[in-house]
Amino acid sequence: MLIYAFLALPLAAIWMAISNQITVQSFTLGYTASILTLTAMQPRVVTLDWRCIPDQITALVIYIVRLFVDVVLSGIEVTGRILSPDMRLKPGIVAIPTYDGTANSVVIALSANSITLTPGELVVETEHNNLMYVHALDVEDSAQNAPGEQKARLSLLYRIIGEDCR
Amino acid sequence: MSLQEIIGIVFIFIGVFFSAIGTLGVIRLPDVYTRLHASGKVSTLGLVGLLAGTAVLMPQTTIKMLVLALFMVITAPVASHAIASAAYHLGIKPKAQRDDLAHRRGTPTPVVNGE
Amino acid sequence: MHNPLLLGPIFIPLTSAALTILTAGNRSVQHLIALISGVLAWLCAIGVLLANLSGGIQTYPIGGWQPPYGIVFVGDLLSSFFAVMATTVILGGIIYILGCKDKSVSYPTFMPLFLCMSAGLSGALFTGDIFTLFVFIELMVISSVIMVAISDNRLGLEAAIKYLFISAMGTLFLLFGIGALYATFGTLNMADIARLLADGDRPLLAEAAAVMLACAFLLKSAVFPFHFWQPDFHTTAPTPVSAMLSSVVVKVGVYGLIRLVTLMFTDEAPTIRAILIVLGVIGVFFGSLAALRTYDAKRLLAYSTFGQIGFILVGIGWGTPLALTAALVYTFNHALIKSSLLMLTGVVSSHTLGKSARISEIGGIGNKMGLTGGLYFIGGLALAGVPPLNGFISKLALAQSGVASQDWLTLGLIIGAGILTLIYMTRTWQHIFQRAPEEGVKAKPHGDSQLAPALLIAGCVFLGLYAQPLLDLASRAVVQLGNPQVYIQAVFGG
Amino acid sequence: MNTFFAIATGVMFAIGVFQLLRRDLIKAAMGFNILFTAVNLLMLAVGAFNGTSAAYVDDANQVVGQPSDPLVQALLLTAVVISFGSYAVLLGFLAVTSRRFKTVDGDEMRRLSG
Amino acid sequence: MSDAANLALQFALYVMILLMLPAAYRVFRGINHAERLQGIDLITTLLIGIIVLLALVLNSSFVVDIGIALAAFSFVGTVAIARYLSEGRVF
Amino acid sequence: MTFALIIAASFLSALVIGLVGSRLRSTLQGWLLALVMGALFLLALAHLPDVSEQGMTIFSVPWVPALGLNLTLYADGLALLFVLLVTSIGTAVMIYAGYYFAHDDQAEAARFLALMMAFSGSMLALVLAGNVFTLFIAWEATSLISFLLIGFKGKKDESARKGASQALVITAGGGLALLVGLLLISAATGSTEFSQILASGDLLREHPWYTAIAILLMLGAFTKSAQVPFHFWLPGAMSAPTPASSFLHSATMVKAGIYLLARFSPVMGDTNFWVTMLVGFGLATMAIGALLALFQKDLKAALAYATISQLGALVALIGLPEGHGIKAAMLGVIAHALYKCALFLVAGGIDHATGTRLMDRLGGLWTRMGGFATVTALACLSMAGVPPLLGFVAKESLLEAMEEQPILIVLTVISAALTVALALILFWDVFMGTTRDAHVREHFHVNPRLLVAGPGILAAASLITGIGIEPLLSPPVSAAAGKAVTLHLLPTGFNLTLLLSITALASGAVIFATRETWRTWIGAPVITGAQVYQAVIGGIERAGDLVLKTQNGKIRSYLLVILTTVAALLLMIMPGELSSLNRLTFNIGGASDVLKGLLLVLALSAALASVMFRQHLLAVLSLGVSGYTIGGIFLLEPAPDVALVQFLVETLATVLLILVLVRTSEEERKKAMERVWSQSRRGLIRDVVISLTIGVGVTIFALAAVSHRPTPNTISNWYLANALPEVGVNDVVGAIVTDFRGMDTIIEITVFGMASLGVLSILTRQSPGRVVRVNLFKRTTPVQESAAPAEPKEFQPANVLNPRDNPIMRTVAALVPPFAIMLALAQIFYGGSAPGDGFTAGVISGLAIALSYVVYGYEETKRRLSWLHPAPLIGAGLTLALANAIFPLLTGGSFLEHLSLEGVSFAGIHLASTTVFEIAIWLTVLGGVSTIMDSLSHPEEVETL
Ligand code: NA
Ligand code: NA
Repeated sequence: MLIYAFLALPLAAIWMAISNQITVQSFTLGYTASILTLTAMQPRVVTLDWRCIPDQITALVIYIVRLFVDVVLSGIEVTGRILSPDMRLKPGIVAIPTYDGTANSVVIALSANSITLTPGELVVETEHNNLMYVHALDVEDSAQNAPGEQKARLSLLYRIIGEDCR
Repeated sequence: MSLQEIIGIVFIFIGVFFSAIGTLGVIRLPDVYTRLHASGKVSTLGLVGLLAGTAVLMPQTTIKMLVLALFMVITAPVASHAIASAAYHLGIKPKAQRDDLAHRRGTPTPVVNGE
Repeated sequence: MHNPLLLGPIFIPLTSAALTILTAGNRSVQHLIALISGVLAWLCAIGVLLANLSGGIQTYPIGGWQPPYGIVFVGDLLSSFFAVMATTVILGGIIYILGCKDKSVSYPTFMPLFLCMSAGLSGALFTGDIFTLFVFIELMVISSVIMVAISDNRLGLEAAIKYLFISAMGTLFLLFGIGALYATFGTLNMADIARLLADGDRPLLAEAAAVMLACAFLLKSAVFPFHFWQPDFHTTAPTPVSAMLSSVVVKVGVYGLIRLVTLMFTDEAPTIRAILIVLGVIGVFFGSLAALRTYDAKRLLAYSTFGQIGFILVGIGWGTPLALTAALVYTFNHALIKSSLLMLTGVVSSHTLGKSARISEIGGIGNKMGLTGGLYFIGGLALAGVPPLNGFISKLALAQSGVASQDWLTLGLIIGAGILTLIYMTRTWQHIFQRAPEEGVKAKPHGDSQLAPALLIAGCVFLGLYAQPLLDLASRAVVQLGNPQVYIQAVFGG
Repeated sequence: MNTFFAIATGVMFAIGVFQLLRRDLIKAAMGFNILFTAVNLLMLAVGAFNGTSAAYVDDANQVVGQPSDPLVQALLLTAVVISFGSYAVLLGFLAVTSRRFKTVDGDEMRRLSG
Repeated sequence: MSDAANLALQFALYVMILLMLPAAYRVFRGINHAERLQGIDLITTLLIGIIVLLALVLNSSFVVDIGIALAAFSFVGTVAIARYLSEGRVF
Repeated sequence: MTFALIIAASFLSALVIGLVGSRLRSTLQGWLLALVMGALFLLALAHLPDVSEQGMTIFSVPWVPALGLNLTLYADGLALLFVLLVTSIGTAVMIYAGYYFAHDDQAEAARFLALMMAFSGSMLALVLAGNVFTLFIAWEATSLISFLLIGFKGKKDESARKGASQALVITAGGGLALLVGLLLISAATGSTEFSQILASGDLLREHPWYTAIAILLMLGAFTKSAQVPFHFWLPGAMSAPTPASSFLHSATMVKAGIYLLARFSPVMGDTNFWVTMLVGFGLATMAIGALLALFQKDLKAALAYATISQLGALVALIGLPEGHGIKAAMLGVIAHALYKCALFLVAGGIDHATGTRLMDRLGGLWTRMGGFATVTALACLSMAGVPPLLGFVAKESLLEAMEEQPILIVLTVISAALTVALALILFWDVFMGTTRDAHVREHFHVNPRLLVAGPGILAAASLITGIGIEPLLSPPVSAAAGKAVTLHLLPTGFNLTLLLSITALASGAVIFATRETWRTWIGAPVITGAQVYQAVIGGIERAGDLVLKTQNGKIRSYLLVILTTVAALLLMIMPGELSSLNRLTFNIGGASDVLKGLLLVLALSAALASVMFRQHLLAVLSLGVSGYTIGGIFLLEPAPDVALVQFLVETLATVLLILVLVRTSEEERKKAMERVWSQSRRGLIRDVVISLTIGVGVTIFALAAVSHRPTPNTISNWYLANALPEVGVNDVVGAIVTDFRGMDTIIEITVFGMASLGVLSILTRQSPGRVVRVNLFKRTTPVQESAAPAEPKEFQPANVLNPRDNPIMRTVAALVPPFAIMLALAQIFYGGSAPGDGFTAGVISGLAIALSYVVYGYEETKRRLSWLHPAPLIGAGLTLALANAIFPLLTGGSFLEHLSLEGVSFAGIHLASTTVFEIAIWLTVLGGVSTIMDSLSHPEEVETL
């Protein structure tokens, strides 16, 4: 599977990191090991389109950066609530449409991931790939904003998986 | 103390601070769903802080720290999701002003009860 | 002398175990491998013994790392004596397995487990390192416990669970002892410990270690009050396993005790020995009385082992060269006798419909089985110490050493208990082989092969008629044991 | 600190023994686990105590500080794995007791007696 | 590393270990299984932090490897227990 | 040498007849053996002149010289007498036996006759033995063969089995006493050979062990020769076929005790103790036996009691001081053998013919069994001591020997009178009058004509020897007595002895005549030895039952006993340790200690919590927390390698424990847990006390260990110094694990592999027939399509509950496992300089695969990971590990030697045997972990070996 040749690259990088050997030899070994591992474990992730790779990588980097930013922001947000005397809670579970019933599972996973890292929100369940039930600390706020945020998130995610190639 | 050490220590204290807040949240917040926000996000943030500080203080571990941080950022929400989902399945009702999930399941909405 | 033959009885079965896992699909191949390994291991053990007789204590430092830093295998006369006994009986067990109709024995994991048990056994005998001893004992325990759990006897599982718990206590004692020894002396090599014990002062902690190790070994050989697991465990085991457990595996504890009192804790030996005599006598009576009244022919033999180990302990307890010689000979002879008796019981119960050895079900089943009955009779007599069989030689040697020790009470007690052995063996023989079966009870025409027990019984007769060499061997071993310095020098100088 | 450590070992042992003596076999199995933890602590107490650094040498074969006793650690590794093996077997057994004996109560599992 | 930095690190380590107490409290005195699982999750996260700090205190970078491994397999544990809670079986 | 040949010939003919006898008619077998016996008799007779008064060793073969165990033969007059006795009686019995079995299966006859011949051999060996152990062996052999012969009909006859067992227990038990006695003798005299022992009379009589030896010898003799109170086995032995009863239980074997006493009497006798004991027991036996005989209805039983009586008389005779009784004893032996054996054989003939041996059913057989009647008449006359039969001579000498002691003489006369009465009863009630039982009358079988030949010879011998073969009898008796003996065969004048004889005859006649009267006056004695024996055996059995009660099946009580013992031991030793604890310090040395303390507190409370929780899951979780905390302590130690393993093992243990919870019925678990909590207060206190005691003991132990720690001297320093130069790794712990003590690791992974195979075996054993054989590289799927009921549910949320449809889970499950496996591979290749090794790699990989199971489900994962055959992986790993260990041997190195390619390294990896080893460990552990998880979760589908 060609995709593994591609996926093996980050794994080889991780290999070099955890083995503390940043050399060509180490990369070779790590890459080989990664290919073998992937072949053995058979993960099914994303499709591959050569033309889209640069865009995919860009989107992925943006996504990861956003992920970290979200961690920081939501951490601070929740901290604020915890430290305030009444914790300003209006908790509840809201359903957020994922817009597209046929969405790729990776998209859902990543969007669920980032929803959960979004300030005050946490995915409880998903339904038929088109609906997510999100626990929110401020249910009104989330009900209002979440669909819009989800739309923006999705466009990024479709870029990552190469379905929305620019 | 060198500048590097100061930056590192600062990061570490930020990390410890958020870890502490996360733990505090787990004690203070009213139900398991709300607490998951604290344990899943705040303490992850705390960990990221600690990792950043370590990367500064011990530069040879930077890549490892990055890998670890990325791993945590990807898996921590999933763990939270798994716990939340399990909790809901166990029949633990959230203290909620609105519960679309209960509604969808045909049970009348909010029962404010975490126990 | 560095002698790679020492590796044989351990690593030939171990390698075969690995290979039999890979060839699990083909039972014949599994059997072939096991048989070859059994023979080779046996030959190696004999080779070590012979080398020992001609060239003194044999050692082998693993990986070339010199003791006390690396693990060293030591084959002195004591351990090679035990190893020859173990490998002989194990070979018998393998031959029995070839003709055994048990379901559990045909299980693909059975052979690897059996071979691992035998490897663990030999390893425990040959290792010169106290921690490695622990590791080998655990290998033995785990393999045997599993074989018992998968036994055709549905209660094997219950026995296995109980044993696992109790054996864990033994493991704890062993680790306690090892820890205390390491804390005191900073080394794990038995010869090294012996050297340091002989040279320096003997802190109380070392004595605590002696007690803990003794407890562990007593538990392994199922001595009162650590015996509770044994009747259950030995009874429910698949026949070939039960034959090994009751004959050679329990002897690891005996071996350990002898090592303990002769090599390492020579100063504390009198106290330990006094305890051994008391426990031995209790065991003799406990085991024999229970054997008289229990409900299962295999269980009877298990209780009998409990009693027979008592005799051996008394021998170790008397501690004179003659008594130790007697204990060694007793150990060897009991191994042959008990394994063959258990196999014969297995042969008979394989002819019952439920593969049961229950007294209520087995009565008269052997009535038509002349050869089996004859073999069982001889075995039973050997166990009871009737001349001219090997059991007589051991009892005679033991009794002579008792007279020499002038410990009249103990001697009287164990001789008196000897009659109990005769009672339960002849009763059982009559019940299985002499009486007619109950109305309507039919024996199955095909059962396990009796080649192995026949060979072992032949061994019993042979060792009765031609007993001198074994006695000589044992007494040479005892002479060697009397001088721990030889052992220490062999480990460090060889 | 050594003293406290030793006491803690004893306490852990007592807890393990108590747990081991419960008639619920699953609890007893946990006691099995605790006992081995306790003995591991003891082994640690025996050897590795005065270390200030891990038993690693640098590429110049130098040790920084006072290393903890590597031999005891190696023994512990073996002991941990072996006791885990026994534990796994025990758990495997317990997994079928329910079906075979219709109980997980040790006191009820006594068809083998006498 | 300077003494002051070391002191600070040790302080941080203290705090992190102390934080495990309330987290453990969640496990022991939790109201339901989900909360206890949450407590365990939190403990693991804290433990990873502690390991990283320890790597600094001991000045041994290889200790962080343990943290990475712990992160990987504790996640498996959390997910497995969560599944057991909701479905009564693991796989 | 001749005597050795005689013994050998007996055994040889036993063997031959046992092998080929079943093809010959039983009468022929009998005649052949009689021929052999007769020949042996003549051979022995021919040697009569050679045997001097002074005995001598005639044959000796060392057997186990170290124990003084030799096969030695020793011949003197005494021995020869018995040899003649055995062979002569044997001749008659063999002839008889052939006819006795004429109507039975030839094979059975052959078996019987072989046993009889083997018995002859043993008995001959017994009397010819010249070494204490030779004697003992022969002694036990006779007991054993007697056991087989008594139980010969045991297939259907339970009383035969019981009687056999009883006889064996008594005689072989006595044999054990004899053994000890013989051991003491040989220890006292320093020899096991008779030639020396018999020359050490003074030494023995003076020896402090004298009494003990005497008692032990007597125990042996009394049991064998059926002396009160051991006499009861003999009547019980009457289930034996008659030829055996007559041969063993009247003529020969029961005389072994007599022989033994006679043999040792020159060196042991003539002391107060000896005389008192033998005469006391002998006379008591004589009287009791004679009395009891009169009450028997069974012909054989009556004969047995008469035998007992006679044996008693013989014992008393041997006991008499200064060898006064020896002559009489020897005569008695012969006389008794001849007439009693004949009577037994007659009894067998009657039994054969009438189908019963009960005298009150017989009578009037004179007409039908004339030959037998004649024989009986002769034998009874001899028994009654009527001249000129040998019995008369014997009784005369008996009375003569006793005549100095009035009490003895009274007892003897009474017994003699009783014997006379018995003789009369035997003859009269069987042959005279009319047959009392109609059935017997009608169902009379005619015996084979020559059946009477055997008893006839014996009865004739009684007559002949009585009348005139004094010259033949004189030498052996003299030899046995140790001095020249004159035999006066017929009354030499009217003396006291004759008077007593006549008195006995007369009173016997009176007793016979009045038998109906006194039988109604006195009932048969109630308490017999047999009842005592039953009581003793019953007592032993009750003791056995008590012992068995301790095996109560409760694992908890077993553990309690063990732990209490250890607690007691610890408390016995450890307080001594307290004195050495002054070295202990209670200081807290720095931050690390405080942290450790905190973690310890946490670990302990978590462990305690696992005790306190009433729900299993909670207990499991707190146990997990405790384990993780312990890992933290290891980390602080600092022992990073151990910490990593601890974390991993604890995770795995928790997962496994949960899998177990899944597989056990919740109901049963709850029930068990409720019982735990409803434990009685007493039980609780007991458990707490035991736990605390052990805790205290372990604490002191640990304190002692801590205070003893040998900081400067451990061998660890060597490892620290040599890990890098010798093995090329930085991780010293790793170096020890893989190289310095690599053997431990091989065994350790074998243990782990076997443990996982064990879990596999025990769980798949539940579904037999599911053994699936796989090729390592090709999968034959055992997975059955589970016919899942496709019930449409109204709402199926995709969540953890059903992770297969949960995209979040699926994606993470795709990402994490490859990452984890890379981590594992790194530990394998770089474990030498970092925590982690093959083991941790294996567990991590296993857990990664577990994640796939959790998320994708079992079946889908199995489809994806088609290469994963867990159980064979274990085999592959172990094979690789062993191959790696063995490989250096092929190149002349050591087993498990560290091999490395010097200077060659790739990506920082030194290519060495260690890496191969780590891979092997990894394979094994990965296989093991997967096997365990597979079998625990899906035992029905798991792929076995
Ligand atoms: Na390692
Ligand atoms: Na390592």
